Amino acid sequence: MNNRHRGARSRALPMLAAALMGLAAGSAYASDNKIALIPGGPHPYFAPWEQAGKDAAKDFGIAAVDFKVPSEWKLNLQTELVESLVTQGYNAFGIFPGDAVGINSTVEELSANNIPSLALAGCAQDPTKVSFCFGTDVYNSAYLGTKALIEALGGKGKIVHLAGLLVDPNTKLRMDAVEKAASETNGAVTVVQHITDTDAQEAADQKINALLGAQKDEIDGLISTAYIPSVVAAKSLRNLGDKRIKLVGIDDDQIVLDAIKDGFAAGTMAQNPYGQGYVGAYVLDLLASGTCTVKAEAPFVKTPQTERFIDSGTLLISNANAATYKDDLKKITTEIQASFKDKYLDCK
Amino acid sequence: MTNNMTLGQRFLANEWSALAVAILVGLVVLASMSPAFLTEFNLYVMLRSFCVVLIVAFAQMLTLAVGHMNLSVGALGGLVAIAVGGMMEKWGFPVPVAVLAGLAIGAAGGLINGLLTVRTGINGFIITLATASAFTGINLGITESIPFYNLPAGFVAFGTGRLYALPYLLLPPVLIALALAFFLARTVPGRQLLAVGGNPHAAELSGIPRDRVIVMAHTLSGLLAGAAAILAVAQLGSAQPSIGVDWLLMSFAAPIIGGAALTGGHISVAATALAVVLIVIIQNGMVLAKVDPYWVQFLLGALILAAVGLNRLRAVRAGGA
Amino acid sequence: MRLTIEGIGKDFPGVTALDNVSFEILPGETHALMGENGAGKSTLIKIITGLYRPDRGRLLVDGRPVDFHSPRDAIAAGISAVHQERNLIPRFTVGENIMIERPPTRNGVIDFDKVHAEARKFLDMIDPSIDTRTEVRHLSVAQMQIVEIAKALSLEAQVLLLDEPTASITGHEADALFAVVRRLRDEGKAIVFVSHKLEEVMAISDRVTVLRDGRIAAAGEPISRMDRGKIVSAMIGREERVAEMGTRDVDRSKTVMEAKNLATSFGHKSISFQLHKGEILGLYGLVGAGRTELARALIGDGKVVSGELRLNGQVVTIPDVPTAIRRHKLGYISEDRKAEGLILTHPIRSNIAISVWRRIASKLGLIGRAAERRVAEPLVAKLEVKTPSIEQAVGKLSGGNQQKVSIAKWLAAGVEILIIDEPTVGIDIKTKTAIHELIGEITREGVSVLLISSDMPEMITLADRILVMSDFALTGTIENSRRYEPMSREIMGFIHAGAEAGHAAAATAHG
Amino acid sequence: MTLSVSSQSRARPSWLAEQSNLIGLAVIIVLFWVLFTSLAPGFVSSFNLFALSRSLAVDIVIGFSTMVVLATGGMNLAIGSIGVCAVMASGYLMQTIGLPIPVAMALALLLGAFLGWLNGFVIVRSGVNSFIITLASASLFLGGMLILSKAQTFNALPPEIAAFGRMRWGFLSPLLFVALGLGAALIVLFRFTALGREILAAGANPRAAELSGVPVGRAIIIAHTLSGALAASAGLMLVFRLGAAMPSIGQDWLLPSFLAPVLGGTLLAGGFVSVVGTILGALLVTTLRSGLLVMQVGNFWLQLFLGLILLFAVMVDRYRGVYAERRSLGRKNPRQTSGRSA
Repeated sequence: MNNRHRGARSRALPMLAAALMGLAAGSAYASDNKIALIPGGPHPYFAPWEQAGKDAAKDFGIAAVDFKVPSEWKLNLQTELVESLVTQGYNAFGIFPGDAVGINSTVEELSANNIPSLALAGCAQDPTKVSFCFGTDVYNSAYLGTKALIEALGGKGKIVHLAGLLVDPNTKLRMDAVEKAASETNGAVTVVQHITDTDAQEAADQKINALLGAQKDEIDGLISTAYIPSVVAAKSLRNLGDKRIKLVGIDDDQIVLDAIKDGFAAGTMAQNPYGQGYVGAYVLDLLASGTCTVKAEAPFVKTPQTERFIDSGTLLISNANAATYKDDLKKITTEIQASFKDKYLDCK
Repeated sequence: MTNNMTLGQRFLANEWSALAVAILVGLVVLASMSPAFLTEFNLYVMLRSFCVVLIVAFAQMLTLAVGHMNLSVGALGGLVAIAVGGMMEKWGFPVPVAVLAGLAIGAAGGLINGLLTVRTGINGFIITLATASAFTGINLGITESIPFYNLPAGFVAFGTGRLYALPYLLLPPVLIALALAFFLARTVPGRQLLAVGGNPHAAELSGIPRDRVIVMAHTLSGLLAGAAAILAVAQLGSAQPSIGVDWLLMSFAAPIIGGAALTGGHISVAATALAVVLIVIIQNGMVLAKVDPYWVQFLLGALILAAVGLNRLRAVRAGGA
Repeated sequence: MRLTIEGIGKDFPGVTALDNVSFEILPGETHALMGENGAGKSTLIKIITGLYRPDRGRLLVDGRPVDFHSPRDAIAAGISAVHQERNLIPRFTVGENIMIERPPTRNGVIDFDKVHAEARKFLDMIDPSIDTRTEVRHLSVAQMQIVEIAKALSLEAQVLLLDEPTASITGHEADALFAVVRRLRDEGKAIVFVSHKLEEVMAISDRVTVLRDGRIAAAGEPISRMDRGKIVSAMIGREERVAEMGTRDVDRSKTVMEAKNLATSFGHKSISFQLHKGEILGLYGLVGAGRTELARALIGDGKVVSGELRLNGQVVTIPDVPTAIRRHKLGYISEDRKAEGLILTHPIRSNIAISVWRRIASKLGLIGRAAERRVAEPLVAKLEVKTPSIEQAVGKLSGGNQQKVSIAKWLAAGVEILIIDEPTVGIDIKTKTAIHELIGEITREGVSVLLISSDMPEMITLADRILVMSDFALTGTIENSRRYEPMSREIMGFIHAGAEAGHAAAATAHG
Repeated sequence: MTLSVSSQSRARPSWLAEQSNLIGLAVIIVLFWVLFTSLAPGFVSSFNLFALSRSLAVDIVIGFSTMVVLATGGMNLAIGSIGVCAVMASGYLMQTIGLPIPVAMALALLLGAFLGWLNGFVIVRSGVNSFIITLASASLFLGGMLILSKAQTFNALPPEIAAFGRMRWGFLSPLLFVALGLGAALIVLFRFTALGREILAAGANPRAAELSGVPVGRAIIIAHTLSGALAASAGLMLVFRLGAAMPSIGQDWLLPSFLAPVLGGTLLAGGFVSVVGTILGALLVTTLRSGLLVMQVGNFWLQLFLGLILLFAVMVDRYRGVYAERRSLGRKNPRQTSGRSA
């Protein structure tokens, strides 16, 4: 699982595609906006944002689209970073909220200084001043993933849900989705335990191995809705040499992909971080330079957190589409970007 | 005096008797509660998580021996972890070279702690709190919180390799424990270290170079923190900047529960090791019993207070020895 | 080895501990070093053993000048010492404590059998009954002292310093020690023997050096030419002006404090005495006799186990120090001014007003600096404390002025009974007399004083009556005739009466 | 940092010595402000000043929470845990029980004071070093809170909370005036009350204080109770700022809680505190934190800077705290001087 090299290899493809699109659009704006893409903290999931920002800056002629990371997963560090970037002249922000509500007071201040902001990859809790939330429909993704696991189990058995940081706004939604999918089998499939806070390497390693060690025979399936537990679970099952327990993970880490290939995992729910970064930057640039505003009655999706949600796309990777899933994601990104303006924005 | 105590009194008097009993009770209860407890894989999982924690406890134990504290155990560990990871991934150092360099960095960190503490004569707590922040700063500065993922296969294999229930990772901690017990019991510097802890003024009057001994204790503590970090990198298979973040409480809990006197001069390698076993059993037991993981945090604090209370009781009963 | 002490001088803030001290210690002799408390004996020893550096003068070994930076250097040069306070590692075994300087090793590893064998060799010289494998923390105070001596012997040093070695060991252990001292002397070693006890010094030493107030009173006099009278007068100096205390009317009819066979947690069995209004009751005894412990029990810093304590006639029990001060108007000036008497970093004004903060605070508990100054300034003037300003931190004052501040503190608290422990230790002569007059004066204002001191002349100058304590028991009460010779002989008589009586009791009393 | 010459010259009273240290601190702060403003004009923008004032307020109160215990020569590692317990309690009381804000806040402060009292009581009763007791109680309190609250954030708090957090008086946050108010109260405590003097005396020389009739045990317990209440108020200030009661509050308080008082001149060995010093210390830390971010140094190197500053401050404390004693003992006195060793 070498995140750095993967980054390089995977950059080649989108660069090429983006260059084509940029030419097609032919409407490079020479805008002097400075846009910041800010995750909740250091985490491999957000790595593609850096490249997405560079591509968007090139394709849409934006002065700067920078990827700035707080040193730890702490809301006050993220808030401090945002406040400091405002001081440094950044005038548009794509933020993964460290806390769904905690972020709103910062966003309020940004909009008071008429600085637009978007919630990317994770939503802020309504009422919020973010223009809209553009990310994976985590609820839907977890639901589809659990359905895929139930299918792999043949419709019955006991499953354990490996979830991310409790402080992450999406975790609660994912836990509800897993419960809903399991309840639809009215008793055939039961959720034995939600193990939370496993989105850090050491905690994941310790908890997942302890779980498998202690309850290996009583579990039939694992649904992981966080990046790191998916990787650790794939490694542990391979180490155990156990193909009985089915695993459906999330994200497309090489170890998880290899586990699917070798039969230790049934599949994984891919998300579209690159698209979130790329389209996010594109929209923020339009909002910051005032050329467009968000349509009030745009076709947003309603979720438990917010009424203005746009899905950045998700799909199940299994043996069938393991080789081609990247192109499918690319198609999704280009479709969203191309149709975004007339679907969601009113522009001068 | 001690010579007329019966064997039973002698057994109860020493530190690790209570721990041994607690561990036995724990094992029996958990084995009966779930058959999976004694399976090969679960024993392997427990032993694996035992290794790193034990060396971290030894690192703190050495500074407690001279009556000092080392708050930079975790931060130094994190720094050594990314240093070793970086050396192996970025500069392609062979594993033994990277490991030795890592240990050297750990020792150097400990040496800095020792020299600063002795030179300023200030309580080790504040100095190591400051150096802890400095080490973390260097760590984050270099890595920007991005781990080093692809480490040499052999090194990672060592982390996950096992012989039935015995992880390869167990070898270094066992060797370190034996070496430490021997060092403290039979070598001159080891005894001097305990002497300085027991009665610093008396040690100085007896010609023991007190400052040098304190610096030695901190240096060894840093070295062990480095060793623990290298094991953690092997275990996780990647050099995470966050290694060591949650070591502080554990590094104090085990030696104290193992009867270490806070004023220095009295530590027990065996009791500390047993204390770590007890803590690991509790943690594993709780996952088994599907208990909320936050109870571990709560129980650790309770165990420390219980151990401290027990020590006070034993000291008062023995006539304020 | 010949050790020459040449022109040694040492200063502490406000007091010269040693001034131009010169004498020689010759091989093959027992050299006694005597002097009153605070004469500079232990400071000199700390310089010889490398713990302190001299401000002036130098040490020479066989004529060559030496400079000791730490005890290690002194030990290397062949000088070892048994200090007054305990210097053993509690959790190490007796054998290991004895051989701690250079434990015998076999190929790099400590050979414990050899350690215990060697230790056994030195221990048998004094007391074969101690097992080398028991941990020191399980030993009695007397046994610890023996282990300390054995440790010094194990260094095979050429010069062995023994600081009050017989303070807490019994008669027959002392005799065994003296036999060893004689044997070492015959082997050509030099033994420096520091002691208060005249007859011990007369019995075993060849030559004696006497220090008085940091200066040489007698340097290396052969014992044959010195008799008891000469030593005592050298120690206290004939011409010292015995402060003529003004007439003090002691109201013997009114008893302010009475103890009836008190027993304390420190080991006193049954202490009975009476303190009258305006009286200075002396409590004399040697180091370790239990006087400070008695004071601590009386003020509630220790526990009175049984017996009766009456203040102004009523039976009282004192749970803690604050109650002793506030409710019973009982104060205590500790012997260790720095550690237990004053708060060095705080200004004079707070140190004096400390025990009355609650009283002078307003309803809301507020005190301004002015309130403290109102309490402190009159007393600083009355007691003539020399200080640039009342804001001055007490740590910067001389020993004498610090003691005045302590006394001012208790006067501010309006105590009726004041226990003073070693009032003039480490204080220069001029201020010493001033403090004696001060103590006299406060008794005239109605304060009754229990004076603890091991400074014979001070006791005879100040006390109206003198209780003699030895080994945690009162062995005699003497009316003070203020004539030095007869009084000191009578006091020493009671000391030894106590010592003999104590022999049998010593092993059990507080072992 | 002008090293005060007072310990050498005897004449000057200590008052001036204390001020010289504060003046030194103030000069350094001004220098940094000039530096950062020249590098990034936005540094003195109303937006940044407001943000600075808010985080400064919290840092000051965290510094006070440790300062109060440092006065007794002890330490309190549980301020983070006590803070988060008060935060979650206030969240529970407001969101689940629906109590009015002032009542919930008061009860949360009471809880903080009680937990502080618990620390003090156990320390005095057991006689064990305050480091170990508060280390253990830190994990006890945190564990207890996490168990009860399942680490769920209370984010449906009444809107007035977040509104107050965003309120502006001029370009400063009202939270700063709350912090300065607490500072004024502490100045009165330590300079003008008997209790304050007793706490300082208990810290400077507990044995001498005891023998002078100061109830040292009581003073230590009260100091820890105060420390708990201050930790709770720091936590509640963060609730106002974030508009939510989150379980992750307080985990990184340990270093700043020592930096502010020690930089400001509070002695580690106990016996002397400087309230104004702690405020200036906190201002220096906040200025550096914000300045480094603005200078694109990136907050990754921030930890290194804070560590080095604490080391430097501790060195200076070393000379300020040591008294003439050092020279009177002839050779360098034993290393572990009045410093409260473990």
